[in-house]
Amino acid sequence: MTDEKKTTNAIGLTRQEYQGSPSTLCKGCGHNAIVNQLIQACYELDLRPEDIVKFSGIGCSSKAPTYLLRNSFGFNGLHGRMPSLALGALFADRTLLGLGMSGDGDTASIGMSQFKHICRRNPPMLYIVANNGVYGLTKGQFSATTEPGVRFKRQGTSRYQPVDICLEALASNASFVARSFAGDPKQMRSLFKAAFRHKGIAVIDIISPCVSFFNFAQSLHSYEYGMQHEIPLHELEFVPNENTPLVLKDFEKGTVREVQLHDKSSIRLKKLDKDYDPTNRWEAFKMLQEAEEKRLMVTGLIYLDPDPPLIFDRYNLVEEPLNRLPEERLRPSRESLEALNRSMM
Amino acid sequence: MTDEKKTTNAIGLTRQEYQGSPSTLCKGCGHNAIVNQLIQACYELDLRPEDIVKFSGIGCSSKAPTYLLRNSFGFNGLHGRMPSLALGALFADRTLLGLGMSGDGDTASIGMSQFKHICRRNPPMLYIVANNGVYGLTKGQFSATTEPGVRFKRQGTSRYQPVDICLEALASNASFVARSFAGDPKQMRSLFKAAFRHKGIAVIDIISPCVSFFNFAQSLHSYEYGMQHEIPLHELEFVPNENTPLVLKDFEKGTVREVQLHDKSSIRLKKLDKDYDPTNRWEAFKMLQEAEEKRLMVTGLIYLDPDPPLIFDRYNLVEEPLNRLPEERLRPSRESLEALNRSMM
Amino acid sequence: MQPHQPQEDQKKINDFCITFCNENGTGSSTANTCVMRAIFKMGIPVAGRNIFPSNIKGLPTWFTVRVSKDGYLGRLEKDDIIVAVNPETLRKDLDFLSNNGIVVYDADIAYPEESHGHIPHFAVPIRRLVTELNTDKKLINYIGNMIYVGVLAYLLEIDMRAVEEALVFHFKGKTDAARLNYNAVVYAAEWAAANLDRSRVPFAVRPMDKTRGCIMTDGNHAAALGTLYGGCQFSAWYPITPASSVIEDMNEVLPQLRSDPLTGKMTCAVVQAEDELSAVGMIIGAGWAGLRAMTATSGPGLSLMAEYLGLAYYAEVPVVIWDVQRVGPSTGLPTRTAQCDLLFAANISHGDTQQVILIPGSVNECFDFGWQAFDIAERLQTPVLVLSDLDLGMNLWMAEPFQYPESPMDRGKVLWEEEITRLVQEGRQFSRYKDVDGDDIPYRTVPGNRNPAGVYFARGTGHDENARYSEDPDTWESNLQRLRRKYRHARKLVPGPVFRRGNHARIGLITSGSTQMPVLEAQDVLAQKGIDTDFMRIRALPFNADVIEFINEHDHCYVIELNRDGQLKEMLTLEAPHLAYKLRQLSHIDGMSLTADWITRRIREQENACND
Amino acid sequence: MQPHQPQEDQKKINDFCITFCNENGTGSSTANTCVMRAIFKMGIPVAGRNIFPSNIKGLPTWFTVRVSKDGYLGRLEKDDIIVAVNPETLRKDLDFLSNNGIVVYDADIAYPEESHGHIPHFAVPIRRLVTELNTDKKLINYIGNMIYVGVLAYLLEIDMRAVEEALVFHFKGKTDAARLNYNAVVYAAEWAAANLDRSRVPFAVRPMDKTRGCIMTDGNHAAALGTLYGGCQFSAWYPITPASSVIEDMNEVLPQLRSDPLTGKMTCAVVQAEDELSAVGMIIGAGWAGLRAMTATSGPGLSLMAEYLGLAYYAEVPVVIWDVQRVGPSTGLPTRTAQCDLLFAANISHGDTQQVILIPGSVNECFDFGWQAFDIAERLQTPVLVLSDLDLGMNLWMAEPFQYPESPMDRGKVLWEEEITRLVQEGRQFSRYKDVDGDDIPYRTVPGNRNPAGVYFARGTGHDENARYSEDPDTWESNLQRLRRKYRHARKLVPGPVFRRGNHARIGLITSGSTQMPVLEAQDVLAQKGIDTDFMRIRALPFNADVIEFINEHDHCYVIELNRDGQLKEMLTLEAPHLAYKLRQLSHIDGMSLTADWITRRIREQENACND
Ligand SMILES: Cc1ncc(C[n+]2csc(CCOP(=O)(O)OP(=O)(O)O)c2C)c(N)n1
Ligand SMILES: Cc1ncc(C[n+]2csc(CCOP(=O)(O)OP(=O)(O)O)c2C)c(N)n1
Ligand code: SF4
Ligand code: SF4
Ligand SMILES: [Mg+2]
Ligand SMILES: [Mg+2]
Repeated sequence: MTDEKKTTNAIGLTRQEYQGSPSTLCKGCGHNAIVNQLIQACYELDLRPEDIVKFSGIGCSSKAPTYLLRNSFGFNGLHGRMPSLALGALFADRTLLGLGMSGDGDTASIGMSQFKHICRRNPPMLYIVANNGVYGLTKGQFSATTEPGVRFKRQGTSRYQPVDICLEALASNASFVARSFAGDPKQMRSLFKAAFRHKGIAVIDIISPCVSFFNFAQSLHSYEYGMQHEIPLHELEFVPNENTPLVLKDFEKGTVREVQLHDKSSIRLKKLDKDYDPTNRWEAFKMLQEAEEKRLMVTGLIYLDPDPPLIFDRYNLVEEPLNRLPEERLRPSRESLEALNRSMM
Repeated sequence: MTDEKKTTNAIGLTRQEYQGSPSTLCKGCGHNAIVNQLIQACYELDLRPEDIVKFSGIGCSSKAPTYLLRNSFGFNGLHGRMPSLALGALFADRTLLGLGMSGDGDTASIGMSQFKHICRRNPPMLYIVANNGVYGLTKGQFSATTEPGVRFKRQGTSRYQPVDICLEALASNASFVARSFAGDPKQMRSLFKAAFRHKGIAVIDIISPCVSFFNFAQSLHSYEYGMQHEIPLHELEFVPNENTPLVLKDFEKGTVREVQLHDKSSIRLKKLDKDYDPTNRWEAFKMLQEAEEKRLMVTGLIYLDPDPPLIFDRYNLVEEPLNRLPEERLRPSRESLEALNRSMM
Repeated sequence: MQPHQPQEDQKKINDFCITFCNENGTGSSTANTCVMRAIFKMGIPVAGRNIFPSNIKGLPTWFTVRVSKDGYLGRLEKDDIIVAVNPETLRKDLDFLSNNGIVVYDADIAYPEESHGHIPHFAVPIRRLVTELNTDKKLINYIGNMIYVGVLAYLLEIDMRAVEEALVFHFKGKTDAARLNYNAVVYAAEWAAANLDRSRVPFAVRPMDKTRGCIMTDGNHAAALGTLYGGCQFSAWYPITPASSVIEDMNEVLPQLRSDPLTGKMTCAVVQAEDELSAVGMIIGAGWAGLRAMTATSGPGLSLMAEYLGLAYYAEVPVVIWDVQRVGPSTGLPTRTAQCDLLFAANISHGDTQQVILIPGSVNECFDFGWQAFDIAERLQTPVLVLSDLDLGMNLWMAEPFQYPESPMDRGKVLWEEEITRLVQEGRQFSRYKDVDGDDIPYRTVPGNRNPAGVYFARGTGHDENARYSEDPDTWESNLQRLRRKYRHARKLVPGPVFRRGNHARIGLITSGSTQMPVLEAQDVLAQKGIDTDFMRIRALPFNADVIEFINEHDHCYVIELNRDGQLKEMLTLEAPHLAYKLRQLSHIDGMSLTADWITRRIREQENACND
Repeated sequence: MQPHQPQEDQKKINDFCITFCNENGTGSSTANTCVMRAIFKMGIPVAGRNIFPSNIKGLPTWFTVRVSKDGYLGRLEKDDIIVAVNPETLRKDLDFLSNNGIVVYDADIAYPEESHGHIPHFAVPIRRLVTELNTDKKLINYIGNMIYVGVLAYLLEIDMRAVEEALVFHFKGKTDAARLNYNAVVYAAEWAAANLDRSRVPFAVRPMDKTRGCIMTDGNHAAALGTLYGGCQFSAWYPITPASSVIEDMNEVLPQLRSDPLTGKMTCAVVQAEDELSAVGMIIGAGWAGLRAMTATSGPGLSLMAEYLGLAYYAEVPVVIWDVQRVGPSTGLPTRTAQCDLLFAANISHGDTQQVILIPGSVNECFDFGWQAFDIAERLQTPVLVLSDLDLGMNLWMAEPFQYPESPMDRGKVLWEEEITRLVQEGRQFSRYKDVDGDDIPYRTVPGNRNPAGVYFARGTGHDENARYSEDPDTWESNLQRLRRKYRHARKLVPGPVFRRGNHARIGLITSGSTQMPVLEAQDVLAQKGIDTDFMRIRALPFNADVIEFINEHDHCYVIELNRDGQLKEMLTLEAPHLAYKLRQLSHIDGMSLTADWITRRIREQENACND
């Protein structure tokens, strides 16, 4: 750590320069682990903090954006309504990259609609759901990802099948869908890096234990359960573009599979148990369905469409940042109004 | 038709007694066809209108409930928020059956969240989406089920992958999921009957052409497209319980498959092209994924969980209608308050 | 001679009302608008109003054209000429006929001779004439409508060249279509000349010179143009009557007006959101990030925006919301007009909020407020809600040509990289919520600004001057009080009231928005009846000093508005409770637009009562 | 003798304020409440307030216990005794110490001797004492807190039996836990007796008889119980601070209170919805279908309910909404108290709406309004919004025991099968929205009623007396006017104001809700300073005649409230603009609960200024 202080990345920034204000989350909260790996990923990817804009809703998870990237703009919006805020803001400057941080309540309960619809739109944005299966900030109610049968004294028993964030993202045609575990820093980091380089929305559902209200060994969202039941689909490695030969979806090379991202960087997947092809949406559905039935915490890159149309491509907009256009380019000419007037006479 | 007037069903009602006020929808609107088959299904099932409560949101489709079952209570609520209204009302009297009528805009755009969450809850309710791929009542805007590439002069070009209502219902663990086509009255009727007998929510996505704004031959929601591209998964027949041997999920009997409903009535599926097992959620996902890729209008019973827990089962409520409980059973005793007071001293 | 037969020289010229009684979905609006436009082209002031059901096809709909040599644009309560093509409603329609009104009707409708035989009524064999014209089956409805246009043209002496011009206007490039329709009009007019007795018609038009240089358009179209001339860069919306056409019109003219002169690509994006919660969230994101962002909605949509508008107020994000009002509460009467969202809009969202509100009273103001709203929002860093209404927004109005914005855009206090660098060099720092200039408006930066010293984190939770999270009581209070002061500054930025003085009047007429048209007419009528009044139209909240001064100057004022609870009167009461005793509520709430008659009746009743 | 050393007989008895400075998530509330309850058990009035951050663990939190022989329950601005266990805040905490205050602190914290050496300060070696007790590692925090309880007990002479009772109370059945904690308290008290000089403490408690028969509870708990005793049958909610515990407490007591005497099954369902849009939709569905239905939320949730509450108003559906207010606008200060939603709630939703509002001022009223709200809602067939606040809802209050509802449930005008049959037999028909009784309240039926003649179709669109869809202007207007009249009838149904008269006072103090506590205290203080006042606490909207009469009777009135814009004053102004000149706004908006000192200062300033 003390070493790091002096080390800088390719753009001359120290790891510290990617940090934010000190966390006010509980010690041991999974969300802190996510923040740490986000910091690390940005640092290692040589991202400029000024190129990132942070967004969140409301919840412990949604506080997290203040704990990293103090030199990035950010907006901590309303509960469940972060996606719309992010979408509007990202239109202002297409060179910016969105970093959205949400919770399971924020995304799968109150935020279901905006979450689903932003997946369909594909803005350039990493959308993290810090999923602890519970409402942390309001002190321990069930969320839409709580598994059935859990009993809390002041809530009774949870009653419904949980929402599977990855399945929902898939159903809504998100172009990058992954799951990870706050207890698996290496995998999180690799996924974050790939996600930052992805062209479009990257939804990452991270099982992120709430140590204050729901870290029971038997709960599907606890450290203990994750440590014992996490099944990675593959070993993940993000390979920055400069070092990579251009192997487009070069599938069956021994035990290594490579999926190329639109900017020619790639994700290297090392085969583990059985082979899994993350570009096959259908296989993704199947895997999720099985995982749910067997209560497995399957992690890794679940689905990737490496080159989907970005939302801006659909609106034929000028290339430069909209928010820097001068008046001359925004206000139509006097003559045009005269012509319009004539046409209404 | 004039004959029918005199005929009555087993409970002594004529078909006319299942009707509502005259439709104010456009002539030829698919929604009218849905209404007709609903009337027919209720009539043939000998349902008591007083046992049904109708609900809807806002839209042409949501007006439909007034055109049938004039002797049923109903509530035409808010745009996109019918599910919550229905859910609350159904708690009042567990012997009632909900009939929800919605549109693609009402359900998949503004209503996404409530739609998804009511699927998870499994109230006793038939939830029909009259899906025309467009906003009818507001005169022809894109809905979330419009396919990409459609051009409307005042809207530009539709841009996103459509929401697949059945896929969404499946993902949210709806216990009965079907698709039909307003041009296929027989199939609609069979599905409605089965749905009314289903224990829980039955989501039926019905492609229901809007003749005023979106009935173009090439559009996925037109009569012409449906007539030419509908692919039924099976031939469907609803078999009321009194006539049926108790064959639970008796799958491979030659070309006929029977799926039993909780009340021992059943749905008989006649195998068509290839065999399809509607009790396999995973197969349902696969079929929908394929149908989407190939732009097929696959109709029929897509998924059925014949005996899921009903929402009321989860709340341990008294059996009789809650809204008929007298004061003595609602207001705790004077002694109980004294005890409580003592406990706070 | 029959009692109703007018002498030619007794005809009422350029001063009557035609009502077309149609069924919706039958394409009648082309014909109706064509009649209106033809009269307009003859230089005669006209105002058209569409009264339609919340439904797509098959229900009754009415289109009323008021022809007024005096330029009055309000609705009339009685129809002088009824064009009846809808058999369903004829009997009821006849109830609204004025004393010497006439009826032109489709010969296929059974006319109630017994009861209404004395009224001059002209049967037109529409079906036959259409057949004689060998009309293409698909066009039967449309051409049928042209038949009554031709008949009316003859009966009222509408200049056929004006009709032709109106059709050419309507069909834009498509000369074939215009020709086809025009032929039908001519054919019908000739038939009428041969078969109908025009001398029984007590109304006629004569060319005037009162519409020269004028345009004809609707308020939503004006709002769309004003928005685009205001440099709008981002719009997100969700369809709702009667607001949809604001955005749909933007969609239509965007390619023409807003392709970048340099690259040909768009400089404005219009996104259809999944609902209003999302639409308002998107524009708040965009407004925060430095775009001129707007949405258009109506009551139900506005209700859904409550939570986010509280955030925008508190986080100080400029956005523009057009609320084209319809009749509430709830879904109410979606196709009828009202001014019933004022109170809700003024304090929308929980907690202490005060919103800036603009109320356009004409299509010209819809255009002007279209661009001005952005200037105000960005200057003040706060939402601006523009409250239009269905009557203004969806009906065609004659108007002055739109004026090109007279001032450059005011983008407000936005700092970019260099300004931040300069600040830092001067040893100062950027503080997002600090009142630097003593006007309670802080400076802001927007994402994309690459100067790390200009970065901040926005939120709807308590924050200090540097936008840092804070629960400190004093910090909260001082920030909230600054917002209150900032709102007061808005008085100087928003458009003041418009006056029309009477003759040393001691009575005031106060109104806002589209109701000005009947109120101005009523002012004239009242004056004729010996009741002199001064007129004030309020155009914005917060009120400026002139508003209160006006009340002060008068013995009493009628506050005329389209809502039940006297919402404008309530806002005025809160502003100047000591003058409240002078305010009298005149609420018209049945969904129909207001008439001068209604106002005159009410005021005369009250004034006479007082004089007794 | 040091300057601060009090004589034993100079001690201030039963009249001081202890503030515990903790870190949240350390389990301190058990200890703090135990001190409070022990004093309460000694018969001395107490009021406790928790000041906590919007965060779960690790940030500063304060718990203040006011001990008041006079029974004043408002907050005090200065602390007499600081119990400092949070090193982060000690310096700042010391700023709030009263003139002869003292400090008890954890010996591990470095005490600022240089600056505050003159203040009596007592170091307690918490860690050491805990170790000596051989405390289980998991319990270290909890037992550590008991140490300062013991020390305080010694210093303030708190009866050890009372402490024991408080612990037994807290641990309910768990005698082991109570014993363990009590041992720690005793051990610490003994250590204190041996090591600390109590004579330096200028405060002490002595038994009294002022809490006998009283209970101690919080407003949300009272609301939960009142709701259940009101026969609530359905609740849907979405968690939000500070409203969650209303429902969570219902969840806890449901099995005990609402298992059906006949079947043992539940007679009330509590559904956690996916958000507030859904929660309110569910209760409106349930209310429509004849269930007593309620939700509890706070500002942001209320904003999300706007659209649906407009529907409920217009379709006349009885529901009860508890809004436990926190500081807005927007997310604001979620853990601080305010009364800032009044204006928004009163007219929530677009269009003309008027909502019935109840404002409880004590835990007893939270209970009473809990059941009364249903009676009013069902009688009037309209939503009833109950505006509580964080201070009342989440803090512990001493109170009278809850009174069993004195009247049977009023289920309003609901017709079942037989009544419909009778109607039909009498040749009449059921008309959902018809004013049959001349009180503007129609009859209703509910789904499940199997009499087809009683069926109707509800909607938020225009409807006639028979609930049929209607766009008819007159129908719309007359229905909407009926709703306005119906609202006026509510005056007679809602609880009127509560008065406390002074001595022929010419000044009025007007407030509502929990602020009554400091206001009542201020009334006494002002009286002592020669300023006589009359007190009126408003408990509902619409206001009844007494409210206006009170204003009328006084020269001027201070309207004291926790919001920036004087929202209650604004509502009063609208009600009686002619009296508005008498109203003076006193707004306290920093999120802290109000103090008598603050009020007294403001009023004395103004009154003295006037006297100059
Ligand atoms: C409209 C609205 N409703 C309710 C709340 C209260 N609230 C704050 S955070 C939260 C839940 C957070 O849960 P989750 O998103 O899972 O985040 P976590 O705290 O578990 O990380 C709720 C209900 C709110 N802020 N706004
Ligand atoms: C909150 C709100 N926003 C918008 C509207 C306007 N609106 C009425 S119906 C409708 C769309 C209906 O589309 P769909 O559900 O597909 O029904 P359809 O008319 O096509 O059958 C909209 C946007 C509304 N009533 N309420
Ligand atoms: S309460 Fe749970 S989610 Fe919130 S900070 Fe603590 S551990 Fe994390
Ligand atoms: S507009 Fe379309 S959806 Fe509406 S009634 Fe007509 S055909 Fe049906
Ligand atoms: Mg969570
Ligand atoms: Mg539709």
